[in-house]
Amino acid sequence: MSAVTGVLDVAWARTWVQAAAVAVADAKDELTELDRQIGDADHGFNMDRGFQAAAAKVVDAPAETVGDVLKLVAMTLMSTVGGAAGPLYGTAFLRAAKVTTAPELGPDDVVALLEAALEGVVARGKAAVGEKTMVDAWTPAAAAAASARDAGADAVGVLEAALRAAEEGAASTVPLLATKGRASYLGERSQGHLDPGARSTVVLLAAALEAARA
Amino acid sequence: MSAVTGVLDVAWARTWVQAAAVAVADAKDELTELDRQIGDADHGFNMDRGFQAAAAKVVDAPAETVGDVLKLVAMTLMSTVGGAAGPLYGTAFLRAAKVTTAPELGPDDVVALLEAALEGVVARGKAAVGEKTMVDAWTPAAAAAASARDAGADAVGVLEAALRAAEEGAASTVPLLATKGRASYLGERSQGHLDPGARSTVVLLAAALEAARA
Amino acid sequence: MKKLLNDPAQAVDESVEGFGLAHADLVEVRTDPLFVVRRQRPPHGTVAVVSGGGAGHEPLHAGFVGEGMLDAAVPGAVFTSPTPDQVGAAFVAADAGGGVLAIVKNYTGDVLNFETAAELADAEGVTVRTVLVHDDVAVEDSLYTAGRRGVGGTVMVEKIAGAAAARGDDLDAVAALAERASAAVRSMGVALHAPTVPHVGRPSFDLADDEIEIGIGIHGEPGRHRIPMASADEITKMLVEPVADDLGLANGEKVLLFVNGMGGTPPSELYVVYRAARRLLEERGVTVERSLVGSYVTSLEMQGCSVTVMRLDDELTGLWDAPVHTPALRW
Amino acid sequence: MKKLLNDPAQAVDESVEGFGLAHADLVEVRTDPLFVVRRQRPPHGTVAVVSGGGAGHEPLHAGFVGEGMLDAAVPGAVFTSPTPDQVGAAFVAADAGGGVLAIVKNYTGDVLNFETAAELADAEGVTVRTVLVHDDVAVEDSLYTAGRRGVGGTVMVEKIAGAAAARGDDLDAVAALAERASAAVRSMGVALHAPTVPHVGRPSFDLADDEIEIGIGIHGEPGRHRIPMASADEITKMLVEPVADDLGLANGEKVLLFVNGMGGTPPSELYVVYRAARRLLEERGVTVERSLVGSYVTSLEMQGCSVTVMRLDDELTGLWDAPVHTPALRW
Ligand SMILES: Nc1ncnc2c1ncn2[C@@H]1O[C@H](COP(=O)(O)OP(=O)(O)O)[C@@H](O)[C@H]1O
Ligand SMILES: Nc1ncnc2c1ncn2[C@@H]1O[C@H](COP(=O)(O)OP(=O)(O)O)[C@@H](O)[C@H]1O
Ligand SMILES: [Mg+2]
Ligand SMILES: [Mg+2]
Ligand SMILES: [Mg+2]
Ligand SMILES: [Mg+2]
Repeated sequence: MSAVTGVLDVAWARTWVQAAAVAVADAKDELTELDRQIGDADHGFNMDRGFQAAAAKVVDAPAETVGDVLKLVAMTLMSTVGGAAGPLYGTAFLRAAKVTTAPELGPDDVVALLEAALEGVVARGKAAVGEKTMVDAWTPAAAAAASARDAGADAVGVLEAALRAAEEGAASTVPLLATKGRASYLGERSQGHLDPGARSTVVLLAAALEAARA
Repeated sequence: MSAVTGVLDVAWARTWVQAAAVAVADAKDELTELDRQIGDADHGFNMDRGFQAAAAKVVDAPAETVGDVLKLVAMTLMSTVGGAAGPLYGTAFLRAAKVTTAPELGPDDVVALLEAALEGVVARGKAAVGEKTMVDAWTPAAAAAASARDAGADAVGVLEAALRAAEEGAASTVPLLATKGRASYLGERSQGHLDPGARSTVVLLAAALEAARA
Repeated sequence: MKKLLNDPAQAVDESVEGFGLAHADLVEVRTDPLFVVRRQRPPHGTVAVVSGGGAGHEPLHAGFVGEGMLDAAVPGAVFTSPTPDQVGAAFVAADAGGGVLAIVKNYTGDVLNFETAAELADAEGVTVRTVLVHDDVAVEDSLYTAGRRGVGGTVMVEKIAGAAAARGDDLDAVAALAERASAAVRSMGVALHAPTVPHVGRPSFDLADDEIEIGIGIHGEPGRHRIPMASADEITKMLVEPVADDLGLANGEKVLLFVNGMGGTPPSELYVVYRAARRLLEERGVTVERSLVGSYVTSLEMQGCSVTVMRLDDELTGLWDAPVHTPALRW
Repeated sequence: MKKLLNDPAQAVDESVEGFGLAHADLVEVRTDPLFVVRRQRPPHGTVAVVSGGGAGHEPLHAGFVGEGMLDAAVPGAVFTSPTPDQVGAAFVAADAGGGVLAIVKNYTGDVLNFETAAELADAEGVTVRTVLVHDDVAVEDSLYTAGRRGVGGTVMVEKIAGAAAARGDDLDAVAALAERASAAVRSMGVALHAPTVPHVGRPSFDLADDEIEIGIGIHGEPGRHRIPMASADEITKMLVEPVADDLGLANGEKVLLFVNGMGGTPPSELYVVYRAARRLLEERGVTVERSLVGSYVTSLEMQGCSVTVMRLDDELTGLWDAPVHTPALRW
């Protein structure tokens, strides 16, 4: 069962996870270096550990819907990532899984997926926009997705809009002063650096789009 | 009471100790560096601690003879130097003190001083010539002193001969493989380095000669 | 990077395995998921005290598993909070029917993972109460941060809670005492040289040969500011003053003074700092009633130290003095 | 050089002063000359066990002063044997009428200074017997050296002697047991990074980023050979094999395994080495009956470790297990 271009079904979800595992492995050093500057130099390792495990699980686990795949990812991240990112991404994928039970995701479903993920991150981490966390990537991504849907984009178009907004959102964290997470200990010295979790959010969304186009 | 040139009396002995303190301070880094290469990088500090203390003691302690001064030095080295050098030099000065009770040392007395010092080092340390220790400086020094005396040199001439021989003896330690003291742990890696204790022996004898010429 | 390890990815597992072998009389190491639990189970109904966090701080936490302190400890990857399944399994394994007190160092990761783990344990009928340790005064303003970090004071909170549990206090009482200990303890640290996380391979931050980092945490995160190298007395003052000020220590008060090594600093230097810290406290009219000097909350091989002060009252002193028998702390 | 100290020339005095303040319940620090003596004097007629040596190896020796181990310890300057007047004063102060057993690490300086000190004490009517520790198998051929160095095994010899003295053995018996312990113990060490002596200010030897030094001592003296960095398992093998071979350990024998940190190596790494060492011994059919893991015989902040193995018999095991209450070792 391989993914059909432009169709966001369970095959796409599986491909997404594999693509995410490859992309996170490629970004491992970059993420770790970002975290070395304002955190504790483990974000790349945490994410890589989690997504390699998720990719291995997803390969032959039974899954009927996108939601089934995302739930498996959620549970795997929860039990392998640790750190702040583990429960945050774990909850994001768990919430996203709940709203992606359709056989194939349409524009509305993609928006729902992103909004649920964002809600999950906020529910766990209690961060608002501007605190220099992954929320600064997820929030504009979900908003841009909704706008694109309203403007008539298809599911892939919605994803594309989300990715672009996430990229801008991640970039916007550079000048911010962190007030949540480990980077907040640095006070003003946290300014001038890209937030690692915002960057990994971009990597994951890029993998989702790549999988849709594969 | 200041030293009279060429007269090896108690004033000379006092001047010797002061000159030795200055010379050891000057050689402190050199001795430590030699000991860093084949030992534990403390010989310069050990000697400096000892001779600063000895110089301070000798300044106003009552002393009738050269032997009185050397005994004070011996006791001070014993209680301040530590390490291998402390008991070795301490015993050397103690033995030398016993044979230097004349009001003024003649050529015979200088030979006796050096021979007694050598015996003291050997009695404590049980090293023979060729084991890459201070014995390799003291042994030729005592022998050359005796030859110079036999050849009719005066006290200062005897000291001069001893110093030259000590210098050669110290230099002869460079290719040797250490079989006594800390350097022996290095096995063949001890070769190619000057023995720190042999070098400090030269520094002390040079100060004795300098004091005699002052 | 030179470290005594094999595959960095296996370092925690291998280290904990070695720890379990060396201290088999006191602890048992469980794998899949990984945690350390006391070998001698306490009497039924006793409150279990459980802690955990990223590896790299040894002997914290596993070194404190045993009689009179922790019932279980959960190591994560290096400097990375353990996962909820690990922590949840430790909660369930340690519970002796009296419920579990979880002692959590206040880091977003630890808080989130322990929170999720408590939900898991609750689903299995195990009651979990949580007490946060947030003693690091280097994190100055908690309104604009994730709150103060938990550092050296964790040892005190774990010891007090463990002693309360061992004497039979119920979960509410143990939690209340742990909170009191947590409220009474403050710390501040300095780094002379950054640690190197094994899988990263280079120092977590860069310090010049004549620079030190004041207000350092224990995860290789940089501190609050960088200053030129100074004497032990001067550095100690920069640690003790903010701690004593924040505690509001007054003339006549009694404290426990803990000088903690960060992993790469030998005891001789810690005692020089202890001497200076003690003088500074005594100058304030404060009496040092209890002391602890050693490397108990480390940051891999980081060079540096932290100073922890806990305000003592008779009950806290008694609980501190109560017998403890663990691999790393024993009396 | 970055260290937590003030004037390097005062470092030992200040450190010992801090040590005395932190452990005033157990020890008393005497100055002029400097030594550390047990606060609780043993019953009259008990053998006093005294040791000492250069500073920089803390907690050795002062950390072992207390009940069941040392009665006094004498610190010299860093890496420099103490002087005879110091050692002699400690002998006299520690003597409880049963004579003194001096435990001396086999270095020319220590041997000579303790020898002289014994003469001084003898003049005051105090009988001193000396036992040498020379456990370092890195010094391969004792005919061409000052003899094997005393390193990690010193902890075992001091503990055994202290336990024998505490149970009331006379001087001959305590000395005989210390000799037996000394004969039964062997060690070998590795350095990943050299220590820096405070007054020298630069590392005692230079190691490249990918080199380690095998057969290292504890005074910053270089080791026997330099090899490329290797895994913990490989390094441990290079330490355990010569130790086990030299002891001639046979199938079925029982040992104590001591993995010692050199000062700058954190516990997590020591446990990885312990795990490897234990496997190697078990492969030989040797049973590890007792274990010690920690930084007990350090070389300032040197990074590295040593492995010590002591062949056990029932009496040595019993003496090792006997109660001990000192700042650094307690059970
Ligand atoms: N309270 C929070 N809400 C949302 N995201 C957060 C929060 N705290 C931290 N993060 C995100 O987590 C990232 C760090 O993850 P990671 O390095 O894996 O965990 P840790 O900080 O425990 O080492 C940060 O870059 C940030 O994006
Ligand atoms: N057995 C010995 N006999 C004579 N000299 C010795 C002996 N052992 C060591 N030495 C001398 O002592 C010197 C080292 O002194 P020092 O560094 O002060 O002591 P330590 O070796 O204890 O650090 C050596 O260079 C050597 O000349
Ligand atoms: Mg991180
Ligand atoms: Mg030396
Ligand atoms: Mg982390
Ligand atoms: Mg020395």
